[in-house]
Amino acid sequence: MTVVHRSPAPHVVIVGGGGTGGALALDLALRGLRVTLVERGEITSGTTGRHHGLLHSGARYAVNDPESAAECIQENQLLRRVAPGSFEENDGLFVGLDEEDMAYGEKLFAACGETGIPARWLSAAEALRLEPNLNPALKGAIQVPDATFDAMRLPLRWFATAKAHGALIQPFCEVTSLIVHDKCVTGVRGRDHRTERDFEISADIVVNASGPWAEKVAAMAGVDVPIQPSPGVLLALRGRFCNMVINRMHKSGDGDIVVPQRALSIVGTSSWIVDDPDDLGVPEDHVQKMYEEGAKLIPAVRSAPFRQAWSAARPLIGSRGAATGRELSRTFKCFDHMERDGVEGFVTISGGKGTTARAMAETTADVVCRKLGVDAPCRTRDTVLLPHTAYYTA
Amino acid sequence: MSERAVTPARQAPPRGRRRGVLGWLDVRGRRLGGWAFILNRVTGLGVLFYLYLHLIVLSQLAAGPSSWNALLNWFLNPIFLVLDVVLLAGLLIHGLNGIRLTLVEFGLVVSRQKALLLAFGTVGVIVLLIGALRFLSDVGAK
Amino acid sequence: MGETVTFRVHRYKQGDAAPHQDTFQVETEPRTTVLDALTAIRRTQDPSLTLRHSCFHASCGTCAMKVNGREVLACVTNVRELGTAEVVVEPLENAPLVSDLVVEMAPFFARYNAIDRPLVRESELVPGAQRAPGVERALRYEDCIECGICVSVCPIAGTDPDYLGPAALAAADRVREEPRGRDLPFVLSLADDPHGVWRCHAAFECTEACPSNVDPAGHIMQLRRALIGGRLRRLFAPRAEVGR
Amino acid sequence: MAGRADESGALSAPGERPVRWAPEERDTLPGVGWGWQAVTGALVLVLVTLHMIANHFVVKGGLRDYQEVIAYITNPVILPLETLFLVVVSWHGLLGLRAVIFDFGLSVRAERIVTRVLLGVWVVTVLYGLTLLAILVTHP
Repeated sequence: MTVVHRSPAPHVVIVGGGGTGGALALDLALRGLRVTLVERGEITSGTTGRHHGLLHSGARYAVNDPESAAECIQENQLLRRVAPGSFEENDGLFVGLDEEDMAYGEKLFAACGETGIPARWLSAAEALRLEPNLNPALKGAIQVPDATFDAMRLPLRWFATAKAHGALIQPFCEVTSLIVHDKCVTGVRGRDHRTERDFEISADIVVNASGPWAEKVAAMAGVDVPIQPSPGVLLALRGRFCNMVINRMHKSGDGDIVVPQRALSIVGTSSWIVDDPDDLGVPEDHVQKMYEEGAKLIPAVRSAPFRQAWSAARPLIGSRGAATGRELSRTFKCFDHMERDGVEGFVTISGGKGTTARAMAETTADVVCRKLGVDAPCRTRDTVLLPHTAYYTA
Repeated sequence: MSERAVTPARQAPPRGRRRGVLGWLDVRGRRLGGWAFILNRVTGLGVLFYLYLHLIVLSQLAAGPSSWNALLNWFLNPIFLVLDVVLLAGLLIHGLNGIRLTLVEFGLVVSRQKALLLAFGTVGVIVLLIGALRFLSDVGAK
Repeated sequence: MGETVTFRVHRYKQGDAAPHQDTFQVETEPRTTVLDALTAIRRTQDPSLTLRHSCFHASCGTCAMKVNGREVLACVTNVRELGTAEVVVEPLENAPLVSDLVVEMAPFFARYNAIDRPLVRESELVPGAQRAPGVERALRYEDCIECGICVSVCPIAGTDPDYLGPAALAAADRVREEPRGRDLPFVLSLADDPHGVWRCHAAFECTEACPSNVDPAGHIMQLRRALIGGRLRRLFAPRAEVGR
Repeated sequence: MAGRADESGALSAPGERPVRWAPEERDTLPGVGWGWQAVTGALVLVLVTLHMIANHFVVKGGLRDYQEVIAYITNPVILPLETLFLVVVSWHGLLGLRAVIFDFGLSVRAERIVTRVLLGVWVVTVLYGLTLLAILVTHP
């Protein structure tokens, strides 16, 4: 049976079922648009689900990337309101292990003040009372409102709520080409791997929210986006060593964070660059680095039983030829390809991080609505999300 | 605003997939407690079958001493004594597992349930050996 | 370093008359997991292979499947440690099949929704750790990762489609232990059903198979004890109930 | 731009899904629950042990002949115990059989029929056993 929708609401197709795509599906659905999201595999199977689950306070970026830091603290506070019950709200510590760290700590503390991140200096003894497994040689610590979330279950709440507002979420539907007429993208073609049958969906706007795959999807429309897949190795160890998120009090480096997760501890992360986000690998020396650096923060890391090591590809915005990805900003960018490349009906959102997925979606939805002439305000700032289980049962 | 169409939504309902009773025959990956579950059902059915057989045989008592005693001689045949051992094994498995289930399912001995299972298994084997010796010694006792 | 392993993978697409198995050869490294192998198959041999995965470290619970007949999380199942020249990969049991290795989780989560256990708990935090200033309650995620393995191994779920199941019953017992504002009498009434706790037959397969130390069978038995205790109290001291 | 629906479109949509856990109301009778199976099981365990010891372990040759059976069954302690054993063991056994039959996945209607039939079988079994006992006890 063929069902032709003749609704006046414009139809947006989102390519990519990560956190950004989910938040965008919700944002657009709440603004009254018709939304179809297609994802190659299971929802959150790309970068989103492999995240360590840190809800950034923004302190990590406060010194070098105040723009990202401000985004983070704003989203941090907002997400706790719209997704209650999805966070371990135990705060985080930046731990100083030597005089160099402590000097960085002074800059960090000041930068937190400037970007509006609540921060508090703790003595070594105070920090050890909060987290007895910390390296006892620490010099001091700064408490910041970091939190943790489940890298899959928080985004699922966007998907669940989007579905409840009429968005059609289609996992296992791989986009193989974009339908382009006269420099105008009018839909997507692909294959539903549940049935192994081809599909074709027409759209008023196609949004490319495929994270590190953004370059590949954009190429289907003949445009280039400067996305650099930059993977990092993460290490999961058996045993919960801390309740708070433990960060190293120095500029961003390898193995400088320990995130508690249920009865596991996650040590992250490293950074390098690849061309194919599907083929990452787990370099052995990076794993060893996680043990070494993680043990500097929490000595128990060194002898903790191994659970798994894996890689996740960040979708960083930058020019080709970056060395490690560390020098690239963690902020996000929305490309309207009409303005940039003269291709109508096609928008790419990329960059960013788990904490700012909702803000990325809001910015993108603003662009989409402006292009479609839809005048509707963003409602994801105050719409309390359905539980993640509703994604499966809705 | 231009009108566009979404492709029709079509999906066959997911295919039902459940282990079912035949799944009892799939031994891959089964652990001790799973075996206890299957054996409990199998021995239960076996013992129930025996119960009705037994009740039917007992009707010979109503027919008087001669027919009953004739039957007795027949039952002293070693084949029946071996079957008696099988019956005892079934009763032991079902009975001991029943005690285990009752204890565990009332919320007792839950944390040590595996030790309990192993202990009962050991007891069962010992009693079975004693019973088998007792029964099979009847082969010569006739 | 490379070592070739044969994977026999369960295949099914909606509309197929019956499932079948496809064979793939995969080069493995010492770290290669079953999930790595399956994603490699999808990348280099057959893009139509469908499977669920997300976190790659036993935290999301999506990549539960049967490997050589036993339910595991593919992401933490090392191929070489399996020690078999051929690895058979099948979807979970006791759940509707969507395609290939993907099962429909809606019935599972329908049960979870009914119980409505909070996702974060207030117990089993780091021993000796104090709460940070400004933190009202220290929290951590519940252990259950909702992978469906317990339901797949359960002999009762294998024959009773209405069984509430190990995961949901364990969640109900977590509500009993820490109600956190939930409607405990309602949750107990769901568990106290012919298809609830009383259906469990103590095979403990769920507890043995659980990849996240939830001990569903133990929770079911604790729940039974609490329900039996409640009944006995009502029997012997009916007045005492009135005040509650 | 004209609207267009593609015939080959095979996009899947959420179909009929069980979104709530609401098991069908099943036929329940007093005495068929798990607790009863445990109680009757415990009783059977005691009685079957007595039965086995009395009939197989303490008797010369392992089986009683006719006279011994009559002597045994007319014993005022044994008779009520064996009667109770008959009633309880058949209840426990048929209840177990019912559970196994239900494992095949029956409709509520079929389950009700099975329950009724097995209840009938139990009544017949008990009547048959009582008749047999009566014949033996009254036998000269």
